[in-house]
Amino acid sequence: MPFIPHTEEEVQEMLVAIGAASIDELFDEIPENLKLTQLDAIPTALSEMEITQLMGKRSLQDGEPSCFIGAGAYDHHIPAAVWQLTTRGEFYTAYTPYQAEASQGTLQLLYEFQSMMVALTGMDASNASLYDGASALAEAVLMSVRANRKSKSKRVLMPRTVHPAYRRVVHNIVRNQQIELVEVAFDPKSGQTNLAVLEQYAGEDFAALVIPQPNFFGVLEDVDALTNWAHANGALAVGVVNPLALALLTPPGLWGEAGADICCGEGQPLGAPLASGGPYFGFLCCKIAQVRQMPGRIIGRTVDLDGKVGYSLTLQAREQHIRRSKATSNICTNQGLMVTAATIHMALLGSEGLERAAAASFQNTRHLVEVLTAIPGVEVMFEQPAFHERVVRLPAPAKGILRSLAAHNVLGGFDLSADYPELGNALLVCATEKRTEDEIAAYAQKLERVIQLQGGVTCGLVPKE
Amino acid sequence: MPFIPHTEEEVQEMLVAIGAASIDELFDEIPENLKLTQLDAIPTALSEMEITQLMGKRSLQDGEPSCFIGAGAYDHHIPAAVWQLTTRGEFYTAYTPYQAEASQGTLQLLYEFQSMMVALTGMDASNASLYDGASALAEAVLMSVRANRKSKSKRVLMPRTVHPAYRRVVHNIVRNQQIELVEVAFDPKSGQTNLAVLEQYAGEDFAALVIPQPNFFGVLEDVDALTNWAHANGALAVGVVNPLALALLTPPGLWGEAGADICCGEGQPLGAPLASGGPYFGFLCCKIAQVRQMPGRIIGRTVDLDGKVGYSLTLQAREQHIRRSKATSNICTNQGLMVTAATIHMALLGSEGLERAAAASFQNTRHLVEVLTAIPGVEVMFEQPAFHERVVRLPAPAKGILRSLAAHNVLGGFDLSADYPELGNALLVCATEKRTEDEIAAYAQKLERVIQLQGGVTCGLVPKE
Amino acid sequence: MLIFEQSKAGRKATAQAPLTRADVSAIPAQFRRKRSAALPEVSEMQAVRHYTRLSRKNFSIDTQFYPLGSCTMKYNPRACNSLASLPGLLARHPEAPESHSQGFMACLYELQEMLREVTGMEAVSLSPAAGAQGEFAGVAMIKAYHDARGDTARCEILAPDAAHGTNPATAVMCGYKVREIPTGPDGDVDLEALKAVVGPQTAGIMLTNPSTLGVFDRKIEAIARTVHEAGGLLYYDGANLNAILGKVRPGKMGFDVIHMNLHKTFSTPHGGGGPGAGPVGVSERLVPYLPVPMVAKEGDQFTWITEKDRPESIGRLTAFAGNAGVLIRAYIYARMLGREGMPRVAEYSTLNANYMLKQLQAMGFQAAYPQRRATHEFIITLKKQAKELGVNTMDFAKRLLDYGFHAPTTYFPLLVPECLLIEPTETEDKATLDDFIDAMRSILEEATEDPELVKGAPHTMPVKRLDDVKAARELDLAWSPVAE
Amino acid sequence: MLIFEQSKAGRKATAQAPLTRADVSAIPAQFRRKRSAALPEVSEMQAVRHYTRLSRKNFSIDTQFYPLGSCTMKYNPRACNSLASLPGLLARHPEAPESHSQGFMACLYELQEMLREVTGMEAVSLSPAAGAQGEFAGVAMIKAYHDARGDTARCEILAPDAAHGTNPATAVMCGYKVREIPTGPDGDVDLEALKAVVGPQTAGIMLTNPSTLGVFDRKIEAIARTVHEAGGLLYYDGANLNAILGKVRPGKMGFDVIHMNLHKTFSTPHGGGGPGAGPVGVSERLVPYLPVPMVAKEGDQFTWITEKDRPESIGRLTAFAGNAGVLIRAYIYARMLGREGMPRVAEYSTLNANYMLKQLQAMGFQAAYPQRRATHEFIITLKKQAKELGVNTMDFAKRLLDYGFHAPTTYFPLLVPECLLIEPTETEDKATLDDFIDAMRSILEEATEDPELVKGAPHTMPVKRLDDVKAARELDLAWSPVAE
Repeated sequence: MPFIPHTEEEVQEMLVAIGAASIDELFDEIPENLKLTQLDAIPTALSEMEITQLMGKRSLQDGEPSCFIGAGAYDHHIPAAVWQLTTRGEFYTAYTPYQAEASQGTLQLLYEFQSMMVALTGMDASNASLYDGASALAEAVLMSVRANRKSKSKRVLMPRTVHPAYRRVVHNIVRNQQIELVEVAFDPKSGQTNLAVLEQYAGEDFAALVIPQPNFFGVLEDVDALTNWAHANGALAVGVVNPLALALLTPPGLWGEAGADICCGEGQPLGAPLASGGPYFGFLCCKIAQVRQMPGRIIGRTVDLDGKVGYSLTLQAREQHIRRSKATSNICTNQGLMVTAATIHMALLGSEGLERAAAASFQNTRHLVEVLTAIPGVEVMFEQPAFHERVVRLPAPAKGILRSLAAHNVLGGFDLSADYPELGNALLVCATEKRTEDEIAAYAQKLERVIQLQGGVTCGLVPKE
Repeated sequence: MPFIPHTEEEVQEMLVAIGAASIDELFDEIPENLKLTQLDAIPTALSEMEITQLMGKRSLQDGEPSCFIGAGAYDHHIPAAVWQLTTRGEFYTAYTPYQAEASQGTLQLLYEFQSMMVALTGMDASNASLYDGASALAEAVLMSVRANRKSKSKRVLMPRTVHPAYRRVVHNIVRNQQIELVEVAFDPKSGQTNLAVLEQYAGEDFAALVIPQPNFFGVLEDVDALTNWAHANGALAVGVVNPLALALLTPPGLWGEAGADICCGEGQPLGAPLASGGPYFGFLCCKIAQVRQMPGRIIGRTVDLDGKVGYSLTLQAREQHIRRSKATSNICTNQGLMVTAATIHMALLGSEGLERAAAASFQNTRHLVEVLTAIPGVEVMFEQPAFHERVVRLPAPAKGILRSLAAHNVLGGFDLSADYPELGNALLVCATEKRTEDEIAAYAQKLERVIQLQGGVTCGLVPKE
Repeated sequence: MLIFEQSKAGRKATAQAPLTRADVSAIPAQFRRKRSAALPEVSEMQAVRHYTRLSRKNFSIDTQFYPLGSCTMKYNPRACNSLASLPGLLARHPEAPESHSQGFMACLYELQEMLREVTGMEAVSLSPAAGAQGEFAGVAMIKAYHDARGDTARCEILAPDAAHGTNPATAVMCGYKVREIPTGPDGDVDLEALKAVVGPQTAGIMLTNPSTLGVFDRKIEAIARTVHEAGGLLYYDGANLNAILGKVRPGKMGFDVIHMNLHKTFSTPHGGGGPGAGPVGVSERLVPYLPVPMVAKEGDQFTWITEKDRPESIGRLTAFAGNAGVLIRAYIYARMLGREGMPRVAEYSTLNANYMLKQLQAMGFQAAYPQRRATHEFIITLKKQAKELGVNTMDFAKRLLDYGFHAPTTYFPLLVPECLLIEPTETEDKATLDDFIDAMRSILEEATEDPELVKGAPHTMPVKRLDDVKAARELDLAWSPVAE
Repeated sequence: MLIFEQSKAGRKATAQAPLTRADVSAIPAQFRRKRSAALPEVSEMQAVRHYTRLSRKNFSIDTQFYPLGSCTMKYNPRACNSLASLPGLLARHPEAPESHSQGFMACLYELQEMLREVTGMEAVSLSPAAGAQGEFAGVAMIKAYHDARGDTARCEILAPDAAHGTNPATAVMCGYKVREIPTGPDGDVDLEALKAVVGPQTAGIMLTNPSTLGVFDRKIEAIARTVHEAGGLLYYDGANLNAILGKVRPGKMGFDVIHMNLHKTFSTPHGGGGPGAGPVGVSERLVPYLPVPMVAKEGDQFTWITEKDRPESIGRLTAFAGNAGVLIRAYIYARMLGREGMPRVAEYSTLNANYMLKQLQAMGFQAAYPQRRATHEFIITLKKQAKELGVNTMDFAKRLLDYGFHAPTTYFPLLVPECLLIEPTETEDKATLDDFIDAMRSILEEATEDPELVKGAPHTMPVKRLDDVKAARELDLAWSPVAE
């Protein structure tokens, strides 16, 4: 019996102690007609060797292609130490640190995580994680509605430059609480949120303005102006940021005159592998004024009976296990292990290391775009400064081109046509620091051939000089 | 500076404390003309990301072929827990347990290892490892010469059925001490050590007879008769055994009337991956009478000042760091980490698990040989019972056939022609429990085609019914 | 000592980052931060040593018995971790095309199918990231169902008073009011009370069965009938699924929607607080509303089911496909258990719980529901000890830490005073249970003979009891170089 | 508690083994064991918990400062482990053909080349499995060289009295007699004494430079001349290579053969006692005798050099290619250090040692060679403390454990009474060195004020001082079910 240590002899001893004739008898309170007798659709057990062989095959099946997709998940180098430490049994198999005295390892680590996120974002406080960036944004929106005392509105301004999947997730999570997301258009030239469009809403009551940095196109938003606009109009400024980009970019706490009120984002670039989209982790930071509206676990530093420093879960009155229907959120399990990895990742890299990784990604994407736009018919779309993603216009629909590239084991980018039909044949590309010179050259070469074969350049486009 | 934590400021503080102007000055006792200025042949540093990419490529380059080679290294399933525990920093980065109080983890584990090896071999005592099976046999031979008080001989009987590389290693290690290895021929029918040939040496003075089980051909030796012969002739019986096979086979401690005196072998089948041949570990066990002649670390159970049970290195008077030129061996560093893995491996599997793995390997090889010998021109060579390796005769030289199979990503076995030219086109094949039905079928199919293409069956051989 | 306190400005002892610093001057200064973030500057060894040492301050399954009721702290097989961490699986981008996803999708599809079979539901979506998100999905589907029928007056969700806090919190997030149903003296839901409150305003009921009281609600079919007849739906909180895995199907009990905590029943690690995974299964009428993405099989190809295919779906709840790595671990575990292993989970976890209950009762501990069978967990109440000896549940819990055992769940469910909710799981052996029972016996003796010893516990942990009031009043949530 | 003591007969809680038991009745009963081996029968969780807990009873680099002189306990980069454990590398059979070995062989070849460059030798063989086997290979080559020239009267190997025990032990294994050379008062070899004993019987000399006394022998060139003129060869024990890596080449000093401890200088883990790797490098005249296998490069193909190619080789010393996995780790480390990183190893390890020496001297500890520079390690002698306070080196060593530091090497080299050989390595930061120095100061105070505290140390380890006499007299080397 895999994982079950009982011997027949022990079972008998235990049944005697219980006073039952068989294990089956222990289920005697369950109505007979409910009992299940067969599980035909479940295959019979595999030994560890057999599942190892099966998973070995499956893991090779998907071919580790050369990946130029970003779009919310980024292929950064993760130091080997990160996961060797994170998977130590003491981290990997511990529970939520309810018994603080027996959980000081996790608790101190989470306090360090919060401290690092505060350092990175320039905010006052951080929680100990939410599920992912998208659901973190949903929680940030809910939080902003609760926290904005000046506003009675349940409307939140949501730029169209925010990740489309994030916008969908926020909608799905907040709609039942009658919160309305008002979409803000972007400037088709710059790819930035259109301040002129925003100005139309001046004077109206909004709980918050969401501000992405960089935005989904990789473009840098004028976060100072947006933050100031929000505050001038009684709305909270809610940043949604790439934490690695923050190694180089102005932290939300310093945006505009007063800084963002809340910021959140996807923690994946800090030590989580791509891994098909999860587990990642969402982070959420805020000004101290909002901390009692923050959902999720929060760790505080305190002292024990002897005055010795220790760490414990704090502000639990916000949480569902204490507050039940009055809680700030229903969240219980968060993404502790991913935060463990992120904390170790940040400790290993330090600010210098994160800055270098961010700068290398910036440079690599710049180089990629240069090489791609040297191909006749391929053009860069938004001239505004970007971080490590950019939109390029292709001479033909991205879908077919991407399929051809995939056949050569290159994942060429994220097709924007479904989410942004107004952009035409637009492709979002990304080259992190891990993409090599050779991979970028191979991508360009293949793209050029694919375009030639598909006759893309003949569609009325003039080759560049 | 990777791995060097010093800041410029700290360096200056330290130099001030030392009273030196520069780090260079610390090397002022080294004659100037000896100092090195360039290391041109060493490439410049790689970041962890770069070496990760390089090693990723190299590791994929060798293609993980379907492997039917045994010949001293066996592809058994290793439970996932084994190396996840073994690489915990506390095991992975500890030193030899000289400070017993701060090394009880390693010491108790080694005591458990010794206990497991004693259980498996039926001997009285085990050391805590030697480098590998071959060098362990060399040490066993040296030990037998020291230990055999009845014999003054420096001659040791070495069957030709012992692994050829082992015989070479033993020769290389013992020859400078004027120890002579006398080869004992095998019976060309059974593949067993030829007792009749051995009988010719009856009455002569030998320090020991080496007894392999199974032997290099996978064939089971008549260990009882061999052990009895050795003892009858004043020689020690030195077993060289596959420890996984011992899960099923009579342990050396019970061979013949009195049992083997010493036994050794390659520990690789107990949790070490193939990994190009190492690190593996050699084990060495003996009767209690010989224990003071045993080389290598030995752990003993004892008590501390309070009478609490504890473990420490014992019988250190045998060792080089105490005894110097009078030591039993020069060994210092052994294969501690591999023994850690082996101990955990054995604990996870237990005797039942080891027996099943051994039985499955036995069955798989049997099946393989059946399938292969169904191919016209392929015949099994030694009819004597074997463990999980067998010799088959091919209709053409193995070398060319193996090369063709390798081109199809099948490693068909170990070519015996260099070591045993008398056997003709002989191939040693092995299918551990990890080789699947499909792999075995594919091997047979490919072998059949290769033989057909090479015209093997036309060489005067009659296809079998 | 914090990692920040080991930092030294200007230290760059890392091989982790790119060796040179690329030029970023093309990013205009207005966007760039003026000062580097104050992250620790340590060497790789310092980080390794620090976090290795920190880890050792934790209790965990790999080091301790952890009988935390309702949390199913069972052994997490190491193969699940190593196989889910194979390079090919870690490298897959969530937006990779289906052509480069078949290996991954095969695992997800098969897991969907296995969960369908074992729960008896019509269809399963794996995407919710944790139990609470699974609850959210479940209640959102109930709402979507009523809304789609124009049945919009249903504004109330019922939940027993013993329910997990996530139940009412979730109902509120979905725009519902919550009404509590009392528990009868035998631990089952008070059916008459339920009948009294159920009505046209009832959207549904959220139930755990076995409940958090450690008993199987024998009237579950009557409850289902009552709620269904009133037009409401039944939600199954899968937190206690371990108790009935392979023995009873929630679908058969009459539930319309279920969430499963894969980090409990399917043994993915808790990781110091997550990640989990909270797949949802539904009866036929809720299928259109399942959250996306899901995996379909067409011929021998696996394809994604997205918003496009399911226009009535409650949509996606995370950006991608949920906690994929957790799902892979659960898949591996399920395959190793197989058809024959699933019922054993329920059987041996129930055996362990009933054994512990009897042994603890025998030495004078009071069961909350002495007339009932324990399921995979059970409750003892220390109200007698609290009253007579002045030693309360928290004291027992803290003292257990000194004995090397993680404490059971304390003071939950709220309706049982001074309670310990004890869940041994099926992966613990009898000797460990006996050791725990012996420890409880010793603590009971200590509580009688030297109550201060117990009230001052723990004595052997890295810290003694912490000042939670100070923590909440004088908030110190982040290290700052200035404050030190 | 031993794992055996957690065993329960008949327990089969494993998914590790094949799920069924194949029939082995085709093996005749005479060959089969009658009773199963008495191995522990535990569940996967019990094994994981047991060995996790056991591991925590160890000091290690990942948890403690480990200034163990002559052992170079520096940080072992985690990337070396994870990359050497890539599935493709672990799966390669040692007898795989060259067509399926090019990735692996490329690493070995490049490592050979890097070691050649950094040692200044003509050729390198990676095959010896550890330092002592490297020594064996070195002395065996010296013997093969003399034998090949018919110079068979050379029966003596010289070694300084400060030499590692492996040196004389190795010489004896190669059939030589050993003659000790005394050390001069300044720590260098007594050149006159050497001249007095060198002669036609001299096969060679085994030297470490810097020596185990923590000083660089300034007269190394004169030593080399003396031995060479007598027809002997010079063997370099690479145990202390860390001190001069990238700064001085042993080849340039005049050595004919060198072994390197990759588990020291190239930072592969010590693993609780190994595995190591002990590659050997030689000057031109010894090239034919190098142990096999080695890797050659022909065009862009890598090929094996075996006995066939090198008929005069001393042959192979293990069955396959030595400790391949250790070599891969060293290769990865060397590539991460690179050309620029190698000399830094010597520089910062030397800086750390000299700093510690000065600080310890300043508080009254006596250096063994106060007039000399420390290299990467240094010796203090506690003979004054032992005499005046009755607190000896072992007491200091054990008390250091209570302070959370592994003890330095004690009572070695033998010629310095009551000595501690201290090697901090380059990977420790100043704060850690200062903490160690503070601990030494505290222990010195304790030794003065409360000597029994120090003599009774350690007080905080899992056990107190062990009865080694009992261990050796009443041998208990294996658990037995009967004895318990």
